[in-house]
Amino acid sequence: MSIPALEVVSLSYHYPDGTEVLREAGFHIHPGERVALLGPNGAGKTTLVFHLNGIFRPETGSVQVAGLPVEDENLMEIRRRVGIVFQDPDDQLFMPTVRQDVAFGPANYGVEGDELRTRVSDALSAVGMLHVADRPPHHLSLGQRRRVAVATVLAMRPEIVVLDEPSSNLDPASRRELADILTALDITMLMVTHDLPYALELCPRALVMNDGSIIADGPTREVLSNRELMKANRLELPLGFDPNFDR
Amino acid sequence: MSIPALEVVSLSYHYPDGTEVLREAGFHIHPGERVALLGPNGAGKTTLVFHLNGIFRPETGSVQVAGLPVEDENLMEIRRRVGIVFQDPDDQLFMPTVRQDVAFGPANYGVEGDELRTRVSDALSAVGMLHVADRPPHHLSLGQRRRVAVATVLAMRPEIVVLDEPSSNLDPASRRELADILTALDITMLMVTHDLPYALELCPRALVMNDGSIIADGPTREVLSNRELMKANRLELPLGFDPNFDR
Amino acid sequence: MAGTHTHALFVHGDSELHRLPASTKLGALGLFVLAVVLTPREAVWAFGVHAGLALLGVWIAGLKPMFVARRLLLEIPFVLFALFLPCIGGGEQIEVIGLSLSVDGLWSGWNIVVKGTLGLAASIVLTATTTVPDILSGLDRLRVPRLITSIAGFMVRYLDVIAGEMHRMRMAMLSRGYSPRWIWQLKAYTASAGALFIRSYERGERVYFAMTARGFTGHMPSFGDEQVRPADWVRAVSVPAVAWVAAGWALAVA
Amino acid sequence: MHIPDGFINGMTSLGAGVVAASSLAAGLRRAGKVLQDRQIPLAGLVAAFIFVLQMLNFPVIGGMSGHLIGGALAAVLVGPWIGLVVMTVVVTVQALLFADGGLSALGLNVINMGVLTVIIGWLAFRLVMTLLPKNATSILAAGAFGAWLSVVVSSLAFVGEYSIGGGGGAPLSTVLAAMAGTHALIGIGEGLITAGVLGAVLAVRPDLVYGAQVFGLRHTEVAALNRRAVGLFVAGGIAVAVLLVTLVAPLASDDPDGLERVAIDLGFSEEAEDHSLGDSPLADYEADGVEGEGLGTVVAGLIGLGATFAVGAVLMLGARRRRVRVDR
Ligand SMILES: Nc1ncnc2c1ncn2[C@@H]1O[C@H](COP(=O)(O)OP(=O)(O)OP(=O)(O)O)[C@@H](O)[C@H]1O
Ligand SMILES: Nc1ncnc2c1ncn2[C@@H]1O[C@H](COP(=O)(O)OP(=O)(O)OP(=O)(O)O)[C@@H](O)[C@H]1O
Ligand SMILES: [Mg+2]
Ligand SMILES: [Mg+2]
Repeated sequence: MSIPALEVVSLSYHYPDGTEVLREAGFHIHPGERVALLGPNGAGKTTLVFHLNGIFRPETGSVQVAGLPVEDENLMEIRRRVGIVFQDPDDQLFMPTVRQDVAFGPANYGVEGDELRTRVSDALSAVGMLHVADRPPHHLSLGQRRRVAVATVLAMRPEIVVLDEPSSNLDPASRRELADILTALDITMLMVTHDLPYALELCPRALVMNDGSIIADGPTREVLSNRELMKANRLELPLGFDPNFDR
Repeated sequence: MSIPALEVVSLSYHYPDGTEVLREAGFHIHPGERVALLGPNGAGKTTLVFHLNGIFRPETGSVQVAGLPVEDENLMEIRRRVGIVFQDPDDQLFMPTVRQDVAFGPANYGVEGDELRTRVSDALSAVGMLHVADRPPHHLSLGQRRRVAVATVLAMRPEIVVLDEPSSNLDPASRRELADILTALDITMLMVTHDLPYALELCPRALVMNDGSIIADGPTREVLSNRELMKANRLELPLGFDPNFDR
Repeated sequence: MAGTHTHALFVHGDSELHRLPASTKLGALGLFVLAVVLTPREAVWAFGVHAGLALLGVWIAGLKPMFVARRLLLEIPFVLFALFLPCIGGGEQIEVIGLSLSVDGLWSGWNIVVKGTLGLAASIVLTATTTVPDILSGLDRLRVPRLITSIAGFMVRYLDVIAGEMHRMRMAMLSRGYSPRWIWQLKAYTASAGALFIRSYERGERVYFAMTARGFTGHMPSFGDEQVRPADWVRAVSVPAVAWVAAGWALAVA
Repeated sequence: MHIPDGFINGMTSLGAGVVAASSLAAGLRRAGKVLQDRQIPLAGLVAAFIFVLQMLNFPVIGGMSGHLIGGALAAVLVGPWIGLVVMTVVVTVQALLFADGGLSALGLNVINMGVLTVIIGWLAFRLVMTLLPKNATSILAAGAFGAWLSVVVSSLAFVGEYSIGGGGGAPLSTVLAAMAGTHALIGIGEGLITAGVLGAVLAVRPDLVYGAQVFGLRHTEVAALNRRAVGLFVAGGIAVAVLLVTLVAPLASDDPDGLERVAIDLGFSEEAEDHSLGDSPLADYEADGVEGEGLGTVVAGLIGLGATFAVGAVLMLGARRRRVRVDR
């Protein structure tokens, strides 16, 4: 038995204003797995994501990354291993230029010189944004910003990537290109998405979250074929889409 | 011949930092039409939207709303008629509570008392967000914020709604519910989207924008069936989706 | 600093003071503070009257004593200064438990502490019973120039925008292995202050666009505007009136 | 620096109120002409930004910290007239909504932190700009100098007010020495931050910097922004600070002894006012064991400056090493 890449045990959390968001959420992901996290708006997915690298701390329960508990002394190490692409690219980008923004993460871990330059241009070419490298990120279109946000995480070469709706605001070709990048990466991945065909394409396994708990866990195709489950969690396949078609 | 609800004539624009974004873009929409605006990331769609109610002013070219040119003396009137749902809900929501935010628009036009209250609760129930009416908008999940953003525009009862990627970050059920709300409205509509099946479902006509110009205009089904056009503009239909299937 | 500090000063409630129109409360506060400041420092009894009035305000507003006490801490540096005045002042000296203290210094210290505390307490009562938008529209009604109140209104709104942007930047930096150490503080401070300004500025610009898109013309719409009746003014001003009587009396005697 | 009620007597406060109101009226008249609809929210944003910067502390030396006043920054960003209005709004909102600074002392606070810092900051900025080549580097240098000078002048104004309407008790010379010394140091922080913010804004949106518009700077010229400018200017600022401490301090200190000095430091030094880094409220820039009063202050001031410079140097070295080096 390998150590889980990510292990979340009965996690609870409420926001300072009293809203209870996570209620005993728990799951684990093994190294190399690609898992989709599905669920309605307001289910607590983003809040859960914020726990995975210690931005939020569990009230009860625990989070472990490759056996390391998310605690002060491990934070630097955990943040090197877990790369998070935030749901809102404006949360992710803060440096004066795109290039500096992508370099920020690796530079914090001591990468410098040529190595740093290569990493930055590799990451930016992977998302097709090398030509905007010297522009300020907040002067890009929303879709462009989302691609740069993905690059900032790729440049850190994390072992686990967590993506919070990476495909929203992307044009259809970029959406497919992103899927190609992600499948080529061969790392552990947790992806929050509302795009069910995308989830099916990328992730063999799916978790369903509602009202702060994980209420289903299984092969994505099975989850998407379970009528009651889908209906109870505001999940619907697009008109004319059959999860069991053969690709 | 009726006066077009929206008429854009050879519009050009560049941002203060020098980026040229719109180049002679032009089109018109007749009252009651529902039109999709498609195109790759960075094409200039959002920038175009900002011209439709005078937030940005044309450098060359002109914009007319129901025959009224977008000029200082008509601004109030034009903004009452044209409601815009911004691409980023954080730009749209700014009041301390959701209720006040939804009331802001109608209150600016002198609606008050019971009438104001009804409008607010109608708009919030239409998007299923009445239960968060007294919470601050920035304490909502991104999908919830997007729904409230739609409500702020519905509450103004505009004649034309312009929606900039309204379905992104919405869970699948909300996406369908939004489609139902929009089709029931029976008003003139321009919708920017990267979700092509959604465009086909809602809008009989589609415009394609690339590099600042409108380069195609026709029935959505035809646009989506035109292989070369689609490919040249980074548009792709999802795997297994046929635009000519019969609904 | 993250979050909504602008709302943290207000205490929800439904007291008489909460219900008074903001303009009358502002007027009363100004009059009260002026009376306190003009009272001669030797008139200790008059400060007793003022303190009684301030406590009355706290009691009517239904504020918790701990809340007021905590907010009073704002004054500490000046209290410290006041405490040292007796030790360093010149002139006539008196002996207190072995220390030689200046009489004039003692009076000066007392003067600073008592007036500062009373003024602060009165302000706390105002901000705890009046929301920020109400204070702004109250200023409007008191004929403060429009330009001032509109800029102040936007300032308050944008405080949240900036706080939000700061919070986002911080989270983003932490997530990518940033570990602030004191030595970097000034560097990080200036770098992020600059970035913060542009971010906030452009976000503020877009928020402003969104507001104008919904018919905003420079003034916030009123959601159920308050009425100011003469009776409200009478009630609000009754408190500072007592303070003025006390101050006037003390001045006449002195 | 926010003066509470009762610190300065009633008549002086009222007089200051009148002065503040009339300069505000002048500012409003001039600003009203330039402020179109669109700029009002942006003025509000600058006000909010300065308010936030005032709440953040930066370290000066020895556990002492200061915070930005921001008047000079506002003047260079939005021009002196709007700047004056903006700073007045900031100080007023602090008094009314946050109970920071007494209501009766509002006029005093507006003069010290609004009117004076904006006017001095702007005049110094213009003066330096006329002497230097018209480029982005000069804007930073001029802005930093204006900021530094505005802080020092503002602290002297405080002393002036104290001498007119203070309750007495503390010898004036002591107050003057402590204020000028402390603020010559804090002013360096103010200058650095002002230059840093201006540099960042110039690099991306030069159209937002009024001071650059006045001197007709265009986008391309700004792009050639020289990073060493800030460093160079820090050196200049320190030199001036040394001069000031050497010249003013001896005149100021007639007969303070150690205890008195500490008392003043306790009461006045900025760090005591603020919360976050307030571990050691004792601003220990008084050199122990140096007798001869004027001399003590000077030595203390110089040691303080040396320490500041050392910290600055370490900081810059470290910053260079850590800097994200990807620029071609
Ligand atoms: N800062 C906050 N303060 C208080 N409540 C919050 C805050 N942020 C989110 N919430 C609430 O917590 C719940 C979960 O929010 P979260 O953002 O985790 O949802 P989500 O599953 O990511 O939704 P979406 O699909 O819309 O992004 C929601 O009910 C939301 O209103
Ligand atoms: N504030 C700005 N300053 C300078 N350039 C900008 C700014 N905003 C956008 N741009 C540039 O203008 C172009 C068009 O941007 P716009 O936001 O209109 O694209 P879009 O079609 O809406 O794209 P998306 O589908 O990604 O939202 C892009 O190349 C973008 O980089
Ligand atoms: Mg989310
Ligand atoms: Mg867009």
